Amino acid sequence: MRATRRLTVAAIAATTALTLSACLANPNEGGNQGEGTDGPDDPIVIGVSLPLTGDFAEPGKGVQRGYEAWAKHVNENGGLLGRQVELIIVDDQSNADRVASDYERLINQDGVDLVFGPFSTRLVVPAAQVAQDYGFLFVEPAGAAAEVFEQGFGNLFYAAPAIADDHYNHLTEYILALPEDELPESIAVASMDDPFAQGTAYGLRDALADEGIEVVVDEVYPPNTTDFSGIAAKIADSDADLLIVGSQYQDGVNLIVALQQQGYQPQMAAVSGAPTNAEFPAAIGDKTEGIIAPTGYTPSAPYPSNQEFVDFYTAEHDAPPAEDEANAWTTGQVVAAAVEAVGCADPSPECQEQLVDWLHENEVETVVGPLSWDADGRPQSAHLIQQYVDGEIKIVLPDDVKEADIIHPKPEW
Amino acid sequence: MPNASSPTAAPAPTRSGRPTAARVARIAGLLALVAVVLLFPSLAPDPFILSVGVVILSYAVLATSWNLVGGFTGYISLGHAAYSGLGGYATALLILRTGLDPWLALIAGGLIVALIAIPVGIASLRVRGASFVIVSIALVLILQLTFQSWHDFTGGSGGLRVPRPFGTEVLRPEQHERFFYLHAVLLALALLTWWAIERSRLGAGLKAIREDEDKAQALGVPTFAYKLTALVTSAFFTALGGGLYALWFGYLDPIFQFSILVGTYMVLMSLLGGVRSLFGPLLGAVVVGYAVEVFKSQYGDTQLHLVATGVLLGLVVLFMPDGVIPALTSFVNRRRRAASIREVSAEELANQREEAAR
Amino acid sequence: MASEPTPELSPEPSAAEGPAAEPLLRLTNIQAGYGRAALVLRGLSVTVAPSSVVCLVGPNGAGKSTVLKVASGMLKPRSGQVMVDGEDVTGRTPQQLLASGLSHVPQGHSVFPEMTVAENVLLGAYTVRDRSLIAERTEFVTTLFPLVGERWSALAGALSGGQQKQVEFARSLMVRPKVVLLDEPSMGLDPKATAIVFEQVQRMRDAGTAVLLVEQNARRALEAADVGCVLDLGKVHITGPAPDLLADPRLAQLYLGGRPKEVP
Amino acid sequence: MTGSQGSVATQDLTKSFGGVRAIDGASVAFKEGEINALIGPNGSGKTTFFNCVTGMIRPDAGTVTYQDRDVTGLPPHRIARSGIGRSFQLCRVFPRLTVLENVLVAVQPHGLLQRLRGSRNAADVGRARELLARVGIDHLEHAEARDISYGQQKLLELAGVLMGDPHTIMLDEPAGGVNPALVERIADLVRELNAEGRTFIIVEHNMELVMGLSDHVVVFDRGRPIAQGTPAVVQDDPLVLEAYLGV
Amino acid sequence: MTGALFAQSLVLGVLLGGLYALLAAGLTLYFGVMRVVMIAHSAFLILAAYLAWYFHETSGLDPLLSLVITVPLFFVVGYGMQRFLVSRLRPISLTTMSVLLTFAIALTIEGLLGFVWTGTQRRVQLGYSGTSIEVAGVSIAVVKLIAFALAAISLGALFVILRKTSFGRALRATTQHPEAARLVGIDTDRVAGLGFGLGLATAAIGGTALALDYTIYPSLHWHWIGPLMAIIVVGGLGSIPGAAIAALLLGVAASLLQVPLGTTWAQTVFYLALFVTLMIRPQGFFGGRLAQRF
Repeated sequence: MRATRRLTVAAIAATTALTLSACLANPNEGGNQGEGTDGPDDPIVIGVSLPLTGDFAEPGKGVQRGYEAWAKHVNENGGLLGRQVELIIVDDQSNADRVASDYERLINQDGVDLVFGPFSTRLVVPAAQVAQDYGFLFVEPAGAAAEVFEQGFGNLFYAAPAIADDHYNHLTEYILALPEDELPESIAVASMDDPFAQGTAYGLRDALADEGIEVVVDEVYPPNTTDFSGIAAKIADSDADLLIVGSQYQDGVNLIVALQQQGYQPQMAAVSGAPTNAEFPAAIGDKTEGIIAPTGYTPSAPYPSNQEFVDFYTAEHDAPPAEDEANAWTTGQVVAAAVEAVGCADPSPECQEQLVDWLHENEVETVVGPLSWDADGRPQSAHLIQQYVDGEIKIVLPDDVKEADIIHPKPEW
Repeated sequence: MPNASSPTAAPAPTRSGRPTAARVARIAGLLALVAVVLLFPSLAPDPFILSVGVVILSYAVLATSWNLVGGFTGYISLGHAAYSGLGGYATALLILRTGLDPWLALIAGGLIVALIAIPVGIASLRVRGASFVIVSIALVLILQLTFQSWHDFTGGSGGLRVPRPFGTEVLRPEQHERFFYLHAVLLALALLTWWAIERSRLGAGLKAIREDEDKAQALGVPTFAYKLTALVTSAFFTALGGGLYALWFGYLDPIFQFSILVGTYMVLMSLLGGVRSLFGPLLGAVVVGYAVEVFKSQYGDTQLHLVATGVLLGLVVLFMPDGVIPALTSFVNRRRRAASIREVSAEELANQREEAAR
Repeated sequence: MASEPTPELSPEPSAAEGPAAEPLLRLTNIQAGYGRAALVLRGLSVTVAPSSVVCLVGPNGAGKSTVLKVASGMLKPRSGQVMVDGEDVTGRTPQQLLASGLSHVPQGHSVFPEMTVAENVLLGAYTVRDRSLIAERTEFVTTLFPLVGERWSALAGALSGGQQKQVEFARSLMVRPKVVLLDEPSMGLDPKATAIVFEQVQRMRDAGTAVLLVEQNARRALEAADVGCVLDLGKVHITGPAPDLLADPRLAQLYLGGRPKEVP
Repeated sequence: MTGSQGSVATQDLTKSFGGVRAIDGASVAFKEGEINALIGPNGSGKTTFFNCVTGMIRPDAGTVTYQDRDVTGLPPHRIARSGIGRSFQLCRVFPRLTVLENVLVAVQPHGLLQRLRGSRNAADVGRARELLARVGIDHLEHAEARDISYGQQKLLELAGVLMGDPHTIMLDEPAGGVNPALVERIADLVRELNAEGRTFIIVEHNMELVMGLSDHVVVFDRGRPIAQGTPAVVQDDPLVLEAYLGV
Repeated sequence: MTGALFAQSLVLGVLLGGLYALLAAGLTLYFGVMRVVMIAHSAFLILAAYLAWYFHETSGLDPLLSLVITVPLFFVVGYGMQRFLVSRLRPISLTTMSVLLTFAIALTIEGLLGFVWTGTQRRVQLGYSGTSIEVAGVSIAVVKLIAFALAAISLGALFVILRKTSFGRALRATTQHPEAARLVGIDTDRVAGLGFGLGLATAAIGGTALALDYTIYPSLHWHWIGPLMAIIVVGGLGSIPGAAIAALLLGVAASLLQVPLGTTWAQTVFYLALFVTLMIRPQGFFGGRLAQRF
């Protein structure tokens, strides 16, 4: 009995394994794989894995909209190298194992010509590894944390103005230029335990701390935190002049509500992440006035291609693009620029290497301004600083692009 | 009661003369399995399929390792991801912090995790059932919390990149192939261990614990030591599985390493295939691993994969808690066997009474 | 009101019925078993007359406890008929059978250990909604089992095995059943407690409740019973007055233990 | 056959559960090589006493010695190894192991290597079959224990205990829930095994069995012995009559 | 730590502990009645919070009013879950298998929530979200006060139901000796089902309370299940007062420890308490006679 049972199990396992390999093989395999043999009518296939479900689903979908809008725009305007662009977007469930497997599949089985990056630092690193191993150019819209650029990826480029640590550079300059009596004396920092959120918040914190401003509260909370009253109590107790929050979205809202519950009134509140979200004013109500946030993008930015992007996107979605959409579009612009310049778009290592080399040496004009990168893929620009003024978020720094004057000190919330 | 008085010819199924045909069949089955594993890399049409093969073998290693404690003792751990995650981190940190050779780091990592499992076992194995499960879940949650926060040591939420054991000259597809075989070797070791324990007195004691712990104790089974042995062995192999996977995958993130879902898969695979059989978890891993891939490609852009996993687990628990194979075989066999024993006992009772009457 | 209307609690059985009247409980040709396994009861029939103690004896596996489970509705028979006081109750649930006048005291300890004796006894009247009736019956059972009244507020789990059995008896009488089914009441009890339990069984009968008793301690049980039934291999083989069975040497040899009766 | 060694003995053994003293300073000595009976009313602490002696429960105070060695507080498996085997009040077997496997569990030698040795080696299996034959259920060796009758399970339990080759065997109500014919069979087995030199300590309510079988009787009441001696002596002890037999 | 901060943290801890107590009471009820470790309790909690949020979104009414719908709904669902799913499990392995079964249910709920409402974090926006009252220098958010009051009332009601009503007696009888309970005429299947329904109804109340002041997202239930499991073990499996006391103590402890240790490490107090309990007193610190055996 036992012997036959084992035999059955073994046999089933064996058969299943065989079927598995047979079934998973792509029926269209080979369709797009021939290098350099793509005719002018074959589309350029671009593979992307995005977190469409799971923890990063919301921004992931924003990125998806941006990519799709870009592809549509390109195709309506004659394509890339005269070829249409086709996106293959797969869902990685916000899971690092999946994202790697996805690029593995896109490159090997779907035979894509190019890849675009996924969303979030946590997914960028494993995905970039796969792209590097296969020699692919890897331009990504969302891995801004400093760690991403310390891994020695030669093929990686971040398609936004600045890495997380530099987001507040303009604000730092502004604060340090304040007259002595208006200079904040103490800082309270709270950040989500996330490389991106921490990067932005700590960039500002460290810059100010270096100038001798005292950090009186420095809190980190796990991404799944829902109760912020304890942190709020601590910050309220410190009564710090400057509040720095590194948030994603909802955690920022929660913390602000909790701070309001505790009656804390800072002179300046710099909150990354949450305030640039379109739903933020609705969530906080009429208490947004004076909240400051860095952003890599604004629909009103004066860069040449931006108006076209905003118009196109708004026509598609009945709403102006947000930062995630813009970063995706930027990614498309960056890759397209390289492809047009080099004149190839195929998975061969030669072509990909040329694309990478070109981006290292050139500047690209995008909707977030002209971008260029260092050897590790760090963009060399700075983020804009926005503030809620009269209930609307407006650019206040730097001076040359500002839409309103910065309010300081911040009104009570 | 038709057979009470007539002599029933219901001889106990004899197994003393080992049926050689079954033995031959078993060896043939095993050889087929080995052949499939050996040939898979050359049959795989592209590196992606090969990488899926690595993932499934990794699942099989984890499920088989899980079964070393779950199958033998009946103590269900939902948090075995703790051990695989620790295995991955231990391996990576040993390489990064001490510069140890990757393969030595892998083994040392496994040993360290086995050591960590000892206090965990001492806390959770003293009481039965529910507390063990609760501790297993808590362990994953607490590790996720600490590994995420402890930036200086673990890389925290920024993740940890694991250095490649092979040089850059080994291309990715070739890496997949090597790791496929490495996983196969580890799987073979885990299976061999299961097989050896199953036949041993230790195994007899463990199975007795699963059935009735007090009774086993009274018969001289050192139950606590045995349970701990099973847990530590299981943690060791799970950690090796986690470490090997980390070396292959090259990146560790606490959220994904210490994930409840990973532990769930181990349970689901083992349960589905059958916790009481050697190849059950392997079969479960192949089925679930494959299902996960297919499901993802079918319904990838929704949260339905969670629903599917949940429903599948629920169905297995409700309708075939012993697994697919046992459920099928016992459906056929149990009737026959149960009936014959009842007859024997009835007959015996009658005989006994006759004797007494004489 | 769920239980049968019994306006008065006179300890006598209904005077109209003579000893030869229609039996209170009649199981006819019962076939029953568990799950897919073979039948345990294979065409069993047994009757319990009013005001009598009927005792089922027989070897292990003969199906004694199964008879009680079928009678109380815990196990549905595959075929056969269960009649209570002339009414066909086959296939009813334990709750419904309780209303028909059958009360079952299971094997082993069955008090609710973390509740007081009072709560235990009152739960016996769970199906009774009439408060005055409950009060009346409480009075009745505490009179019949004085110990229950004495330990009224104690936790049932703190009582000794024999005392717990009495609480169980009192609880089972709260619905004023026609027949009480007792499954091995002396199991695990010491001789002293056993003696008390069998005395209580007879008192229950004297108070007007018929008893169907299953006992492994066959000799002792038959001494307390009016009628004995020898059960083997799922059927009743012999039925007769308990003293006659006790006197039968062949039966003694087969079912009651080989030695003649000698120990107190 | 009272050798120089004593069998199970306790000194001032005490165990309470939530304020209730289940065993109250019990000092008992059982006789080596004899069939000892432990009787007493329900709740007098017999089963707790068994559990304390076999290590299932840790006593609050007092000592347990076996063959003049202190075994107080040792874990059950150590006590089992020192030569005491026991059965349970309500018969307990491993329901989903086969009858043969049930018996083989009891072979748990010292040492890692010994434990990793195959449990189905010829020597162990041979002995297990012998024991099953001895209690008369060898024809059921491949049946799962849950499929055999209660009486057969009782016999199986006994075979399992014997597999550990205990010098002293403690039986908790061996006749409980068992029909008279089987009770006799068990009694015969006990006599046989005793004749081979094994000591028995039996908790039992079946007075017929106790009086007919045992050489030495200890009567428990409220957690301590109130009488001991030969069956005949104990039976006439007024304390025993009052507390236990209810006369 | 300043005195004001200490007082503030203490109050916050008590308020949070109240919510924990209600949820843990539900969990321990299942265990007491059915020997079921209900991993899905917190998933239902999140489901209720989502329903409250959705109710508020679509109707614009106060989310508290959703209780009128969710409490009966959850009661029925709990009843059905016990009768049609849990009762099918083999009694011998009920505890472990129920963990797996309810775990499967939790995954299913999480998946469905994500499917229907996506992974986006949601939060009920109320006029009084940021409002607080100040007592002796301690500000107490109105929403937290409402949540605490809901928890306290439900907990009290639960206690009264179990102790004083005929149903409560039947429930306890079923817990202590199911067979005997059936024999005195208690429909134990029904009672167990109702008990389960009662437990799940507490999840509905807890979820609504949660929705008042917390952000919700589908995978949030994992964040709750760990502390809750720890609480019921520390309190002693099956003991409702034990669970309530442990919940309050641990809630306060976590809140106070957050000041010196930070959020992450303060969370570990629950797990630490769990391990310490199992090492020192596995049956829990407040009753829980059953813990030894299960």
